[in-house]
Amino acid sequence: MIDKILLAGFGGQGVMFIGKVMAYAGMLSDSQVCWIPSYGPEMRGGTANCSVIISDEEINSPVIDTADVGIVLNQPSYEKFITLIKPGGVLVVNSSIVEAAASRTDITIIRVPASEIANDLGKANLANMVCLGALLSSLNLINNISIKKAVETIVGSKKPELCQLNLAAVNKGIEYSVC
Amino acid sequence: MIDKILLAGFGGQGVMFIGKVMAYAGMLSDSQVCWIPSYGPEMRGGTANCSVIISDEEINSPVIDTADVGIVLNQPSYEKFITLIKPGGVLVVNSSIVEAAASRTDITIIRVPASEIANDLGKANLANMVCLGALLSSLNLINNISIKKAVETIVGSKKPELCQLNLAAVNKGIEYSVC
Amino acid sequence: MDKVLIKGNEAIAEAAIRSGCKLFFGYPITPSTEIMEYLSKNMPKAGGTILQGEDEVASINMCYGAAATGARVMTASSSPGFSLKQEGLSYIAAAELPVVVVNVNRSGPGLGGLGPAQSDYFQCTKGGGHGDYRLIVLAPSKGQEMYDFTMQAFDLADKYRNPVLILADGFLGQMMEPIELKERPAVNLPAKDWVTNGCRGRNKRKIASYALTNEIGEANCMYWQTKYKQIKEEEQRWESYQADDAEYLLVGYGTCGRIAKSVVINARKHGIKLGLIRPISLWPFPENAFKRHISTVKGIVAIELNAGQMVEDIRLAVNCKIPVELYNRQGGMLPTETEIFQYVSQVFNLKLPEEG
Amino acid sequence: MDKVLIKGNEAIAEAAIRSGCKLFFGYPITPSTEIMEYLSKNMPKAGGTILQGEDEVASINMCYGAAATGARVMTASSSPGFSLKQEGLSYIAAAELPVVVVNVNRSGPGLGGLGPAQSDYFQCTKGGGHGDYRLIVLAPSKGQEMYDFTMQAFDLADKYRNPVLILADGFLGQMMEPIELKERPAVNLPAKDWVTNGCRGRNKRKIASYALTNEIGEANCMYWQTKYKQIKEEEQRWESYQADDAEYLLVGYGTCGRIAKSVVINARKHGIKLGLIRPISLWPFPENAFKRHISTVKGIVAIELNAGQMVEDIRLAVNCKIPVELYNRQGGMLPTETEIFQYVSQVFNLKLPEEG
Amino acid sequence: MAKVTVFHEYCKSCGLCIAICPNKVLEIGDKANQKGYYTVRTNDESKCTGCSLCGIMCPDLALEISK
Amino acid sequence: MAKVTVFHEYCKSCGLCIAICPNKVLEIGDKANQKGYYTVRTNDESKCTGCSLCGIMCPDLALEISK
Amino acid sequence: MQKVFTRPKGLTELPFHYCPGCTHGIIHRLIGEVLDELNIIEDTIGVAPVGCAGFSLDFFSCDFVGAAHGRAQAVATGIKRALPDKLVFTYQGDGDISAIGTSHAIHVAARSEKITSIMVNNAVFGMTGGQMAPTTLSGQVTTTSPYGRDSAAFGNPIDLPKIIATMDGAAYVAAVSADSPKNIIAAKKAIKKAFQVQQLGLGFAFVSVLSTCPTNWGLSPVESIKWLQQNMLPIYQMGELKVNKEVEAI
Amino acid sequence: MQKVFTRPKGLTELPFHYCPGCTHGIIHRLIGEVLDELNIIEDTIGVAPVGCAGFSLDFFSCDFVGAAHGRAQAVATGIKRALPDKLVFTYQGDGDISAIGTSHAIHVAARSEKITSIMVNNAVFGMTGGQMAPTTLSGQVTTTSPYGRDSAAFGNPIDLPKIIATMDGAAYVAAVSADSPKNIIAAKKAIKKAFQVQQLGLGFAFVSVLSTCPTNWGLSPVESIKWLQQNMLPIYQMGELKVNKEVEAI
Ligand SMILES: Cc1ncc(C[n+]2csc(CCOP(=O)(O)OP(=O)(O)O)c2C)c(N)n1
Ligand SMILES: Cc1ncc(C[n+]2csc(CCOP(=O)(O)OP(=O)(O)O)c2C)c(N)n1
Ligand code: SF4
Ligand code: SF4
Ligand code: SF4
Ligand code: SF4
Repeated sequence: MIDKILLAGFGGQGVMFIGKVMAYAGMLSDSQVCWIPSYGPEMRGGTANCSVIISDEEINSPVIDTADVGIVLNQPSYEKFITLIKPGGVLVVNSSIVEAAASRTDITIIRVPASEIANDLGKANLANMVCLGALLSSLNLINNISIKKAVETIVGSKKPELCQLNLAAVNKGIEYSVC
Repeated sequence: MIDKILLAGFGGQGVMFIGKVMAYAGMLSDSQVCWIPSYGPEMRGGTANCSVIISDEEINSPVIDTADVGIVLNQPSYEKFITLIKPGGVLVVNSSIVEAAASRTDITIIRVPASEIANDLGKANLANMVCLGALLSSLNLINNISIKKAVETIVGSKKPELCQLNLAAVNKGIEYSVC
Repeated sequence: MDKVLIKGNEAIAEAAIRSGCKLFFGYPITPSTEIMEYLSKNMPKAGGTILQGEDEVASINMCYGAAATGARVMTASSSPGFSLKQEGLSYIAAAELPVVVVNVNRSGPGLGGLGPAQSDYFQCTKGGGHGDYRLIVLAPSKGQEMYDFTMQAFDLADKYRNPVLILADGFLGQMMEPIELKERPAVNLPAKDWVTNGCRGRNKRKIASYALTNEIGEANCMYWQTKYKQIKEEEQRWESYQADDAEYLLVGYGTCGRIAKSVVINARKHGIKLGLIRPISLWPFPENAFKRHISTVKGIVAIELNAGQMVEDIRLAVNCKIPVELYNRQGGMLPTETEIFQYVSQVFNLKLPEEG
Repeated sequence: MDKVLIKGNEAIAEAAIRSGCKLFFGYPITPSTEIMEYLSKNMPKAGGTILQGEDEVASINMCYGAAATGARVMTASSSPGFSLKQEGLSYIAAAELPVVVVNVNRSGPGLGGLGPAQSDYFQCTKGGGHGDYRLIVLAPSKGQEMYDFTMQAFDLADKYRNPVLILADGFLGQMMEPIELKERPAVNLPAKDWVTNGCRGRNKRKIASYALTNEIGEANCMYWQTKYKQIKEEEQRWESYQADDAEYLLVGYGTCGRIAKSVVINARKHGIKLGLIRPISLWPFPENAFKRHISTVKGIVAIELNAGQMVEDIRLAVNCKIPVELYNRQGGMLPTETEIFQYVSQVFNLKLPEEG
Repeated sequence: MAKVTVFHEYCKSCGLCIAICPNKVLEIGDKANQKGYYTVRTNDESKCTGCSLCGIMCPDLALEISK
Repeated sequence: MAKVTVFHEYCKSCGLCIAICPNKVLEIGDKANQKGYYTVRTNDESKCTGCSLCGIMCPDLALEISK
Repeated sequence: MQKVFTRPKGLTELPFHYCPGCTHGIIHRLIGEVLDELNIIEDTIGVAPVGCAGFSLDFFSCDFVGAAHGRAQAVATGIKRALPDKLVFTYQGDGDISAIGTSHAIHVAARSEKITSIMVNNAVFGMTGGQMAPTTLSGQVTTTSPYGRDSAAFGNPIDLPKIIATMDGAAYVAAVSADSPKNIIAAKKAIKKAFQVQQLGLGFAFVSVLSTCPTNWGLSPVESIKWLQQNMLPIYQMGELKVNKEVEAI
Repeated sequence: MQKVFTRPKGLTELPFHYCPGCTHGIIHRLIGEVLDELNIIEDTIGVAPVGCAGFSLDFFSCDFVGAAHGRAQAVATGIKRALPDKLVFTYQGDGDISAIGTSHAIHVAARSEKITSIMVNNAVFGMTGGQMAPTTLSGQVTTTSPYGRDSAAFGNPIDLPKIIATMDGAAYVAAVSADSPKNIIAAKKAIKKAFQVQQLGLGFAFVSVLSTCPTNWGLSPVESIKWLQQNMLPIYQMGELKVNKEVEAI
């Protein structure tokens, strides 16, 4: 079993962070994982994106041509990455800032007003975690338990309350997931 | 026909210069020539030496393992180079400053009090030219005519009188040559 | 033992610390900078010294000085910066100083791009600097190897008194994978009885790389060559996968090696007898890995992130007895499994497997 | 036309002036310094500019700048200094700037010695710098070729917009031979419509070597490779001597090439069917020179002043179909005719010729 | 009477112009440009004196001032 | 009463000692050493005051002075 | 109504790729205005560094050459020696010119190369993600000085203009800042003079400009300006550090 | 009768390979005496340059490392960082340190490396046969300035000690000369102080010594001394150019 995940948004929206959380979640549940950032001069105030592979077998080729699922947090990313999701795949969209024209019918597009939800939770920059929650049920090898462990190892140790907030955001997101 | 010539002495004794004169003489009489200096850190205040090849055919290998003839202007050079003369070859020695123990019988050693002669000519640093004169008759492809041309092209143009002096020294040397 | 999720560059840095590396001299350059950044945080805690040189030339020569005292020392850079280290590396090799160097290959020539590449293969394996010297070159293909090979590099450097190079690429440097932080293996190494650390109670020593005469120069060269010969005999390293019964072989190192492995697995599913040889030591090139296959293998495809460099060493290793084709991507691009698989089937015209 | 007796280094310098080289940037190093010293005297008279840079890195980058304006420019150095130019050369190749570079090879690695060597062969032919680029490399074997090849180098550089390297050795640089000061041959070269010399009356131009994306990077690499392919097809150069009916071949370039020629002449006197192939272009390596001999020649001996580098290219050129042995000297030493002759007879056990 | 024009595609919403304007003419708007930046807009143009301080501080030449 | 000793194999006949000696104690001799340099010698030792100026100027440590 | 402030001809239409609030853009504009006002766009060749300004080749209307990291002044020397009648300038980050480029900076001044160099000092290596530069302030936190720059181990920041000003060959040396309208106007004057010095062939002209790096300083653009004013202005000697006689005449 | 002047223990017995009258030898002796007097022979590692002093490794009694041309100070930095309690010094020609080595000279001072550097300034590249160095005087004829150094094209000679003295990190900078007993004694004092500064860990210590090159100047040893006195002494700023507070205490 394998999950190939694409994550994209602005620098500062915490794209790399949710990638790390998922990779950790996979690792803590003894799957093979690898987290691949995109890097380069485009960085300069541009979009940030990374991909995560979670697998129950050794991960040889870490090159993702098409992904099973993805999360996009802003418009440019949506346009750039919607084409890279496999037919039958799932794409979570932060509908608060992305107008997702239903350009594809062969994949499930989950629209989550993540920014609003995050604002309600009192932390605008938790939109990423909300979207992560919305994607969870579409993943084979990690779930909200492993995510909890992951968030605790990464954030928790330092600031427990922040940890709670993050998990709250995840749970809000889960409400939007396809079951 | 080919002349392989070794020349050695102190820096400043004009070793490189007589090498150049012979090479020029060869060139002006349409022989193939090549002049090979030794260079390196040993230079620092050490001995100077070079070799000259004059040939009526294309000179391919310019590497001299043993020479037909040679000139040594100081003691260290004498000891270093006497072994490198082919049996039957000729070695001109500046006997004014070199005590040439007759260490080899299979070669002709021409002892020339070159420094004295040069002093008599009024220019101590002409010892090199005197020795060159002494070697001339042992060479196949250059003679005092071509040497005259060579000296004139190298020195002459600039200072004719110096040119005369050089040739005078050569002629003095010739008196010592083996006939 | 539990694992940490860190970048390949960080794995190299952590391994250096745990190998007893006490000094690091470097100059930032993408995509290798995380090595220096990680060490800036953690080297001091470990009682080591990290210094950012004014440039790569300074850094490599600082390594020369530190190594002369017997301390374990490392530097890291990427292609353009690595080019600037060539004179220094030649001096280090000539003075026989154990220094570990990392080159996280980015695409060139010139300023090029930051993407992963293997375009420095010749520079790294045949000597980018002047004179006949060799670096021992290790090519990791995953995070754990970034860690393990770095530890081995320090021991190899001390064992042979020779600079050792870790040749990675931007992809391996930036990717995060779970790393097991193994302890440094116990190996016994020759005593460093040659170091210049002050001559208290012994005769003065010198470390230099010049030859006053050509005769001495030749003697030195011949001595170095015997050392290199020994390394060639003792240190060839590679991974073979499904090679024994293989009719066709993929050969790739680093990132290409792991992608190629996927291709082999996939091909085997389709009943194609494809195998993999993944060179680990690029110098010495693992010629021994190929010997036993020369009679059995029908064709080889080299997978490289360059215009075709290692392919020459493969041809020499098989004594030109097997056709060696090249499938390559350049400029920072990576090949996909599918691409490679298609190329292999096509070049050796194997019947294309049915989908699925 | 009458000749002058000058050093090989001076022949290069004079040829540069007569090729319309208008700028020279260098830094002294034995045994190449006479090039700069000669130009310091004569370049200004010829209306050119000579500048001694603060080091080799500065010098090569000054060449980059001068070449960007379309002017003919040259630099020269020897092994350690040449190593320092590697990053700059990679940039020059990537920016496709015509620059002529001279490396008067001395023995390495490290400070090494000043004697003649060919130990920079790999560095010069496979790219001592980062990335997949190539220098066109010409190897003269006598004073007249130091002169002629320098003139050709400037034309090749302009024709292909590529750096061209003259690879000599200390022996060739220091030796004096009669040189015929030929006039610059008339060749028609592509217009330099790419230079950055101020955009008066045209659109602005830029000269750079970066790739913003991996896709662009790959496109660039592929473009360069097509250029290199063309050079490979059009510019292979070599001298064959007594090769047509040869049973055995000597292969050597530069100084080794001329020594080898003496050996061939001598061997023929003894009725041994020995021939010579003297590579002139080291990159592109003259593979075509070997094709027609593959079926007829029984054995090859490569003569090199290094630990054995070109020997790999020879093996690849003959597709490993002929045994290729190596006779080499190192560290500044030169082989004598006798040595080589003895080695050849022994390795192919030919009966040793009677003396005389 | 003066006028400040915003070239929205050049603006990166850095706010340096807002901070420098003595007359609080500028503010961050609610429309994002192609790049996704919420660009500045003028709230009350009449207050603009054309002093050009905003233009001088703008790193991206997103402002043009007329008088 | 002082004494200057010349280590002939170290002397390179540069003459700096001769030039500096206030008492003209030193002169170039007529014997060449191994390297072929005509080394310095003392002409009249009694004139030596042991001021050591020659030693200070000698680049090759060919002189030793005692007092 | 007519335009009192608009884009100078010295710049192309291409939007800058710099981060929001990065004052590289302000300095670009000043140079663009100077090229424009001196009417030298068609006679000037610029040399770009490697750094965030590495892509500035496309932003200026004049010919441009991209140099290797730190080599801009060597490249500019080559261009100027080939085209003595053209104007040549380098645009370099503090890392580019005062770390890897140090010896060129010194020797260009020593030789009094007739070129103009602009150094943009943001106290970090920006392009590579905010490492320590020779110009990083004591105690300043960067990714390679995570505990703050330790002067005992790494020394105090280099003040390159101060060093260059001590050299005969430097005809004009100024240190300015891009933090406020007043200073930006002064910066423009200095840059303009630095080009005029070259036009008159008076020698090497050097202008250092203090600049922000919000991204790597981890501050907002507005905070960054304050940080520069509070921390950098007091440390670096500002003003015209060297104005040789002929230059005063301008 | 006892020896009042003899060979110091800091030097080996090996005769110098320098040309007759070359004052490299005098400077070697002074360093040898200092190593001896401070009793630090066994705690010192010297770094040799590439140049005529490239073989000095054999002349001193302490451990020695041979660096690449111009890199002695980088190598010394590596040694000192590895062995902070040992004494490390570099011995470099003017070409080695002020041409190819420039950036190391500047940054060693900037970082205030706790090392001692001795620069031997003979106004030419000696080892390679007398080419122009950054220190070559205006009008001076060398093999690469055959018509005399043209300051318009190549600039005026660099006065490195003067530059280094302007930098915070330089604790002690002195410019001395090996031309006369008086100056040689002063040179010795400066060199000794430069080692004491390092012993006390006060910062970077730098001593430049004017020296002769009879061979490449084409003058006799005695004429060379005069040439140095008449031509070099007036040009180069002499004396203690930088003595920071702690150093004064010595
Ligand atoms: C030889 C080499 N070394 C290192 C690098 C990596 N590098 C690129 S830009 C840079 C420094 C950028 O800082 P700065 O010059 O201050 O310019 P900024 O980006 O801050 O404007 C470095 C170290 C490189 N490209 N080449
Ligand atoms: C990288 C490199 N470039 C150039 C050289 C050649 N080289 C050797 S010594 C030297 C300069 C010597 O002059 P200086 O440093 O003044 O010392 P001196 O010989 O005058 O004492 C040069 C250019 C070299 N060995 N290595
Ligand atoms: S010690 Fe003084 S007096 Fe004696 S020889 Fe030397 S210089 Fe002359
Ligand atoms: S100074 Fe020394 S080397 Fe020179 S002549 Fe006198 S004793 Fe000899
Ligand atoms: S990283 Fe810093 S210097 Fe570079 S563009 Fe962004 S803000 Fe400007
Ligand atoms: S060349 Fe000059 S510096 Fe070198 S040893 Fe001879 S005199 Fe001294």
